[in-house]
Amino acid sequence: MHPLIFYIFAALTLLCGALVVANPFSRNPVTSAMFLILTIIFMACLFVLLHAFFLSAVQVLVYAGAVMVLFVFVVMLLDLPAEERRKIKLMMAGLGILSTGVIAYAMIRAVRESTLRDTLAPPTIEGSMSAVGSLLFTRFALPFELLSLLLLAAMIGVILLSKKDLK
Amino acid sequence: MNDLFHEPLPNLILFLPLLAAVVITLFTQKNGHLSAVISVVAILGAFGAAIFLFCSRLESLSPRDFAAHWLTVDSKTLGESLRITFGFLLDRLSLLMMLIVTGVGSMIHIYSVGYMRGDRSFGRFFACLSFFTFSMLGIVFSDNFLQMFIFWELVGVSSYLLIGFWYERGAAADAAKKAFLTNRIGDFGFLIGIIFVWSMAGTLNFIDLRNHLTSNPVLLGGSATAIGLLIFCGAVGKSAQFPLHVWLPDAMEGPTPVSALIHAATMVAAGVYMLSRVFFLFNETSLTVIAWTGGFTAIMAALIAVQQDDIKRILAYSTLSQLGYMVMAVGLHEPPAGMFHLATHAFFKALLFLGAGSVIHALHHEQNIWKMGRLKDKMSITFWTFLIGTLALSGFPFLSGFYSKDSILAAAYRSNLPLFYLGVVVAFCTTFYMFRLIFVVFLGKSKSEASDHAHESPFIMTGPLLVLAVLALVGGVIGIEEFVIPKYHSIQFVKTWSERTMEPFSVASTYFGIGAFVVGLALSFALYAKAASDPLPRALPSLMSAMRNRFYFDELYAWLIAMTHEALAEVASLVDRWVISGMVVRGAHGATEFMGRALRLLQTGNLQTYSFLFAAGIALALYLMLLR
Amino acid sequence: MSPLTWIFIFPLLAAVGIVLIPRNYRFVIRCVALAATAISMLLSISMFASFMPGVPGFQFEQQRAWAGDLGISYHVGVDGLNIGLILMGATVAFAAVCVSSSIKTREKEFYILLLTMAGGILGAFASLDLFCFYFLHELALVPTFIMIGVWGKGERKNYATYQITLYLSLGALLALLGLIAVYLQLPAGHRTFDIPQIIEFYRTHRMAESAQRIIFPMLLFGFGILVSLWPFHTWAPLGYGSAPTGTAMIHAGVLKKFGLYGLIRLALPIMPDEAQRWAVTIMALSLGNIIYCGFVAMRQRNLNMLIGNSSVAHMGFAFLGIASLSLVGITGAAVVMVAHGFLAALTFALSGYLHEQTGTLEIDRMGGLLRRLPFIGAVTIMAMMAGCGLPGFAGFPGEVLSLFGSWGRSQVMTGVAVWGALVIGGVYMTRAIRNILHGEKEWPNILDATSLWRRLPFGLLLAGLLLFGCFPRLLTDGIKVSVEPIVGMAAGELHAVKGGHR
Amino acid sequence: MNPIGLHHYLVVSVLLFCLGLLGVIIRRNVIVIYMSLELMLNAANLALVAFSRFNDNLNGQVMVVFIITVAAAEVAVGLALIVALFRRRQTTHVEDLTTMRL
Amino acid sequence: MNLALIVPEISVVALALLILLLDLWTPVAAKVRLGYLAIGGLLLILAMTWAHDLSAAPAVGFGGMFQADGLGLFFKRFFIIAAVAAIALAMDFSARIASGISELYALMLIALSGMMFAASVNDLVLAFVALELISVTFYILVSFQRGRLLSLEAGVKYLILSALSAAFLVFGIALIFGASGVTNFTDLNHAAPTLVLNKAFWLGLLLVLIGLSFKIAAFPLQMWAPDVYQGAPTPVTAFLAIGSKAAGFALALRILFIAFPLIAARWDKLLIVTSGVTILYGNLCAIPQRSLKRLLGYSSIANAGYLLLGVSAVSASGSSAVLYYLAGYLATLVAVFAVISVVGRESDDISAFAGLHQRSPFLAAGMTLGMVSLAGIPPLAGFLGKFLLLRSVIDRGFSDPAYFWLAGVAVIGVVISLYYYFGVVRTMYWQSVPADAAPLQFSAPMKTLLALSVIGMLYLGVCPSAAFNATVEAVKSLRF
Repeated sequence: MHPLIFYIFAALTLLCGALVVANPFSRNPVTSAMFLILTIIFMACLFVLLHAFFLSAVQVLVYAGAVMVLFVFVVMLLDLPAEERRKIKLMMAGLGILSTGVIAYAMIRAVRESTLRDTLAPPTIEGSMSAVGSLLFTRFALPFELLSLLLLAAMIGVILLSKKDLK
Repeated sequence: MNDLFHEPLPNLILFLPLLAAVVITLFTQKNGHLSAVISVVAILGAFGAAIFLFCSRLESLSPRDFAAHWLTVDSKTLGESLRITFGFLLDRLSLLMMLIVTGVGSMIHIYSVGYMRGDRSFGRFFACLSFFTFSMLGIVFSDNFLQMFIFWELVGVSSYLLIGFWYERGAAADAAKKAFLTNRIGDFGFLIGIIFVWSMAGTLNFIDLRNHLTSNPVLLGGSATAIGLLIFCGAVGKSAQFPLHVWLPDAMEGPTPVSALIHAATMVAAGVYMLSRVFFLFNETSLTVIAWTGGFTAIMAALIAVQQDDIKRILAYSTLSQLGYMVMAVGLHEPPAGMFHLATHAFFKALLFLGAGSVIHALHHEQNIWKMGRLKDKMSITFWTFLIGTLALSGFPFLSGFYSKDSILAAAYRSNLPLFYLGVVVAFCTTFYMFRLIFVVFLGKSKSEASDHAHESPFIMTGPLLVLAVLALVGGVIGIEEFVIPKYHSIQFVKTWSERTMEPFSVASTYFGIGAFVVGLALSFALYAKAASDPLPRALPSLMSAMRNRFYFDELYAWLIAMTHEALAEVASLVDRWVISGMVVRGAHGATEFMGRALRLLQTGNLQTYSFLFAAGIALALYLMLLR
Repeated sequence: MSPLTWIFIFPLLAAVGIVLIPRNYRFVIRCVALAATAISMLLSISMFASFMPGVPGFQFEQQRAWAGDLGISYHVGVDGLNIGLILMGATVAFAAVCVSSSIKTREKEFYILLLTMAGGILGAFASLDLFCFYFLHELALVPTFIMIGVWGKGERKNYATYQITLYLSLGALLALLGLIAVYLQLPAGHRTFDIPQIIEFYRTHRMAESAQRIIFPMLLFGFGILVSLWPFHTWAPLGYGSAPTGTAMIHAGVLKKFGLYGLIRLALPIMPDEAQRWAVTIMALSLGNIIYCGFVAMRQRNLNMLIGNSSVAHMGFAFLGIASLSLVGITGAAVVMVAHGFLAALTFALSGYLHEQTGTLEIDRMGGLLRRLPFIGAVTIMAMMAGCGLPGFAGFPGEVLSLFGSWGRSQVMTGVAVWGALVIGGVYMTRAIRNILHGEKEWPNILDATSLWRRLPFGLLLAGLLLFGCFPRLLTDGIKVSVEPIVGMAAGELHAVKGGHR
Repeated sequence: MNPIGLHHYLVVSVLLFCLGLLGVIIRRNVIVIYMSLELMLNAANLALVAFSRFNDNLNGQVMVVFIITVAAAEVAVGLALIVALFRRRQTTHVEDLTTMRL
Repeated sequence: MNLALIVPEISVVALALLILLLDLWTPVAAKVRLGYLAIGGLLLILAMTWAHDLSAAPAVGFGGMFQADGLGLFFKRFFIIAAVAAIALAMDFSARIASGISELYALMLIALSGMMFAASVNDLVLAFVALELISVTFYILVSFQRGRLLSLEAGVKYLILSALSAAFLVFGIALIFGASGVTNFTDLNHAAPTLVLNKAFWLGLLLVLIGLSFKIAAFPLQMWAPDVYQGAPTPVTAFLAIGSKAAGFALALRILFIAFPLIAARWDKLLIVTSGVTILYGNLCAIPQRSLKRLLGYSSIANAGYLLLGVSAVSASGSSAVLYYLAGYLATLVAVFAVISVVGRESDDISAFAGLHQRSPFLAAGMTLGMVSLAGIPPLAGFLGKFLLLRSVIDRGFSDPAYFWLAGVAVIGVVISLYYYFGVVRTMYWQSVPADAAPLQFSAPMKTLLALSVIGMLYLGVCPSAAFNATVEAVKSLRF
């Protein structure tokens, strides 16, 4: 596998990610959502490079497909206007960038200075659906079941929150 | 040490007046006459017991000390020991003093019944009087320093109560306060001295101390002078020596019997008594200081007395001056002479005060001598007794004061000539101002309405005058001096009456004294026999105004106190208000609250701020943990 | 059960009992409060009478398991050091309930809190377990704050409440840190909050110097704040000036002694090195109390502020005695504690009475009261005199012993303290008498305390002052025996006791 | 060019994470903020998958499944909440959500 | 799999589902009474937990993910009691919710089950899922009064910030997983010696702790607490303040002292600083506060700081003190929230409490005791809790003076806190009742709740033995 593929997808992922956060041309939430979808898709490509085939599919289906559609749907439903530019607080933004920069710097340094297994061993396991699935139902059965509870709670919550009868 | 209650008599003498005071305070205060009776009976009982005790002890006069532990804090393991007893030390000194206090006291109690009749707080007066007697007797009997200090303070407070007896009058209340506080300043030195003595000698008992000092004369080491002077401070306060003399004249605001009892006969004598009691503690240096202090007080007070117009103030300054004599005697190594003078002074000065009281009583509380005059005819008993007192005080030969004053002058003549001459001048002044008083008040012309209508006081007041007059007449020759000088273990009055009477005339100093008397009398007669107002201020304006104004001591002290205590108090108060409770306490409080309000501004309610602060906090944590 | 338990439980039980009484049964509430404190006073008197002063160790001891796993047990007992405090405390509590008849609003709550205060502090003094000691004190402390806030007087009462709350809590917590540290300094097998055991341990072992250096200042300043050690004193006059009478009596009289008691009982014996090192500093600070607060008292125009400042000044003598680290001095400090308890309670009771009658506490607006109030006036004079160290009142032996004790440590400072005791104290007390009682002002509408019932509290407190003033051995004989080992431990090997040996 | 190692993925992941964080900080529309949060979660996912691959261990991938599911549920609830809020306030801007402050 | 291990959790979930089901057949008016069912069921489950033998060795199940031990049991009981109180408060609160009271119960029960799982977590994955279960349920609970703008606003804030913290948590878990290759606490503990020097691991653990600091409302993620506490419905605030915070501590204790005791000992400085800053922040900000619930939000931050004292001591006594303090905090907060829920119907501004003493002495007394206990004054639970916490901190102080400074900061914090706690008491006792004050409705369950919590405070303050022993037993499964 050529490193270039990685670099291309990584660059695209980061670029689209950056455009989600700060698009110089548009502050429309829809644009952000669209770039988020792109980010997710490029990331799915990176997953593929990492042999996580099942996850890459899930990423595209669930994230790009379901979650993001929900976002776009809500944005459309609410018919949100773009953020007004004039309100941006430079000081706030500057400080935000500064502290984010510190965090990024610290994290990258920490990662670079640490001893991690960095050589790519020949894959013994593939992130296939069956492999992940069997783990899910054996070792991770308890959190998995808990997830169902979480979804139940979310369901109740969404129903309650969207009920019309406001008081 | 013997058991305290083994011997009932001293206990009886001491506690009878206290009992009277307590009973009156608690039960009979409302009933003035009953209170008076209780009080008088108590002191007469005490006097009787005192005479009995005196007679029973005449046979063997070695000091006897019996006591109970009052406060004992000691530990063998720690090597600390503070034993304070409550005891009775019976020796010549205390027996004599006991007689004076109870005897003169009895007279004054009786006199008071007449003098204070009709006062709203008749009962309270006698309670205070009895309480004072108790305190004074406590000093007399004390066998150790701290006990003495305790009663010393009690005397102070009872004099406070008596001076301020008419507390509605601002002047009286102020005078009481002043007397108390001035005494306290003296006590300050006294207490430090006591602590000092204890820390050096380990005991406070007089007999023990004397024994320690006898066996080891350098026991006090280099501190001897300091200790001596500190102890002397007590006497300076109580006996109103310079520079703490200012309270005594003001104390004349109290009822006159009080002035007689406290400020003439007993309380002010306590200082001299104490000095005699602990004479063994003083070294040369401190004795010199004592002598000069006494001498200076004597002359200063005598000079001031010359220009006073208030009958009681004249007597008060006279008292100061005589106390100076006594202190000087102690300083001249002659405590017996001091005690002798103390005893005779008690007789005649009490007499004079009571006489003055009688006058004041008759004139409805008029005290200015220039508004009296010609009282001789209207108040003959008062006049004659007063005259006897004056003569005794002035050292008229063969009267009591003559002998006691003479023994002091003789002592000065022997050891310190400057002080001797000073003493003679004082004697001259004494005669001068006393006869000024006699001439203006009793002789001459009547100078006011009141003095025209004056009449003699009742017998209950004149009776004590007569008794005291007798004592003032013969006090010098009954052997007091011999009694005080502890030469013998039992009293053997070796001298005959005539020996005693004639003894002074063998010494040169005596003639100086008589000379001073004659000159003083003559000068006084010349100036005041016919005067309607004082001629001296016109003659010597500045000196006289200084004397009239008591050499500005009060003003000086007022200034001193304002500069020191008031200023310090003001500073402390300001510091307390502005620095400690202001800056520090309120500051800390304010800063905390300010920080709270400032920090709270972070809580803008805006998600953006929150997430930024989250990030900042995380950045900080990462920086600290990973990058540093 | 030990009578000690009953002494402090009775007021607490009564407090609980009053909770159950309907609020309009005012008379019943007051009777319950009176009965409870009277019983505990009588018990304490009988205990005092049967106490054997010469015997070392604790008497009337009682120990029960409480929270053994935490090293806490219920342990009460008295020796010479605290028996006087308990007697004083119980008397003051009764007197405080007596004078509280002037409280007319929310009596129920008032008595609940007052009884909690009384019971709590009596328990604290009876406790021989550090935890209970602190716990019960804190229990007594908190009602103070509320009472000042609710029933206080003067326009500054809110500020006073806050200041006293924050200040005293800071002190108490600092002391708590120190007490916990003491506990933790014990080696694992010996960890206990039992005071006798702790002291016994340090009799044979020496606490590490490094630990002493941390713990001693914590205890000193923690307790010091509670006792209004200069310069942490500003809460006291202000707080007392605003507090209702009963509260001020119990707090100034009894509660405040907690810190001193703790210092003597615990800090000195177990941390001798630091005690020696700090002694001169404590002495200097005590002069701050005696002289500085004396001066401040001279300037006060408000009676309660004056009394408050003088009360602070008196605490200086206790500190002076403690700083001497000598048997005489600490005995003196212990006597001062008892004496000042009676005295402070008495003076606050009096100022409460005067305030009630005249409606003011401004000294300038009083004057001439003695004529209309012969009884109260006489008691006031006596109290003021006791306040400036007059012999015959209990303060005198205490102060004198403190001074005797401290002489060996610093002659100059002792001298200055004597000045404070005799002169400065005299100045403000006689000035107060002059301005309040003497003079010619007429007061047509005020009443003296004539009934026996109204006189009782004053009489009791005065009796306490006089009794221990005339017969100090009633206290000192016991105190001496209890203080001796403390001083022995505090002296360590250094044996720094100077003066007073033959 | 060096072979692509774990660090490369991690740097991408960290950068993406911080981009998301930046978005949370500087954007004012709640929905966009929410999207930025999804970006952060995705960054974590990327790291997990990379670790999973380089550690030769599927646990990381399972974790990603959980994260995606949780995120989905969260998004559902969150969006419902935002819609409910919008109905009341007609806004999704954070500046307008400061009724409670200080 | 060993289902017996999770019987209490299963029972709670079953109870939640049962309520959801019964809701369908219950008439609207009677739905509130489902609360009794929930409470009864919970009490039954609570009683059931005593069937477990504490002395038995910790039992691990579900692929090593779940560890039933003393600590877990302690926290489970704690959470159940908290939930009982929250549901009781909710029953009283029902009048102010448009509909869905039974869903409220059910969601509380689901959150409870999440907390109970969190109490026994032995794996980072389960920890994440359990935490998210709690979080997601609380998003809904916080915004439950969706007719009230404040509630919705609080919900959104809680949502965004919680998600943000979750992102950090997840990234941290990823890094830990990456550095070690495992997520199980037992395995991590074995791997710890090799991880000590690994910066990526440090970063991971740090991020995980930061994520947890959100739940416990400690620095640096403490800002949300006042806003959310103020906006959320009172029963939810109570549950959030007690349950959610305790869940955070349960996880923190497990991660620090089961997974990484070695590292925890090295990170004591971090914990000290966090604790100190949190205490000061919470207390200082609370001073000028007028809204009582908001005040409790700040107070909750301060209390998180106090609790961190015990964590930072890195010792068994410290951790047991944390548990004891939490227990006392539970009793105290229940009393406080019970009063708020009765009095603060119209407004939670402190002025609503003016003269409460005259309106209801019982409520005023309950509130006073609560404030006194929060302020840490005997004889109530708060005092003993703080006492134990300080004890554990000072114990370390002799080897590291920084702990003495921390204790000093804690003391200053307590003193500052007195200022505002007494402000509340003051308002109740010496301000007059507002003229328009409506009469207070005070239902029997609330009375019982208040009485019980007061008894609890007193019990924990006066008879500490039993509870203290329980905490000592509970922390035996932690390593130091």
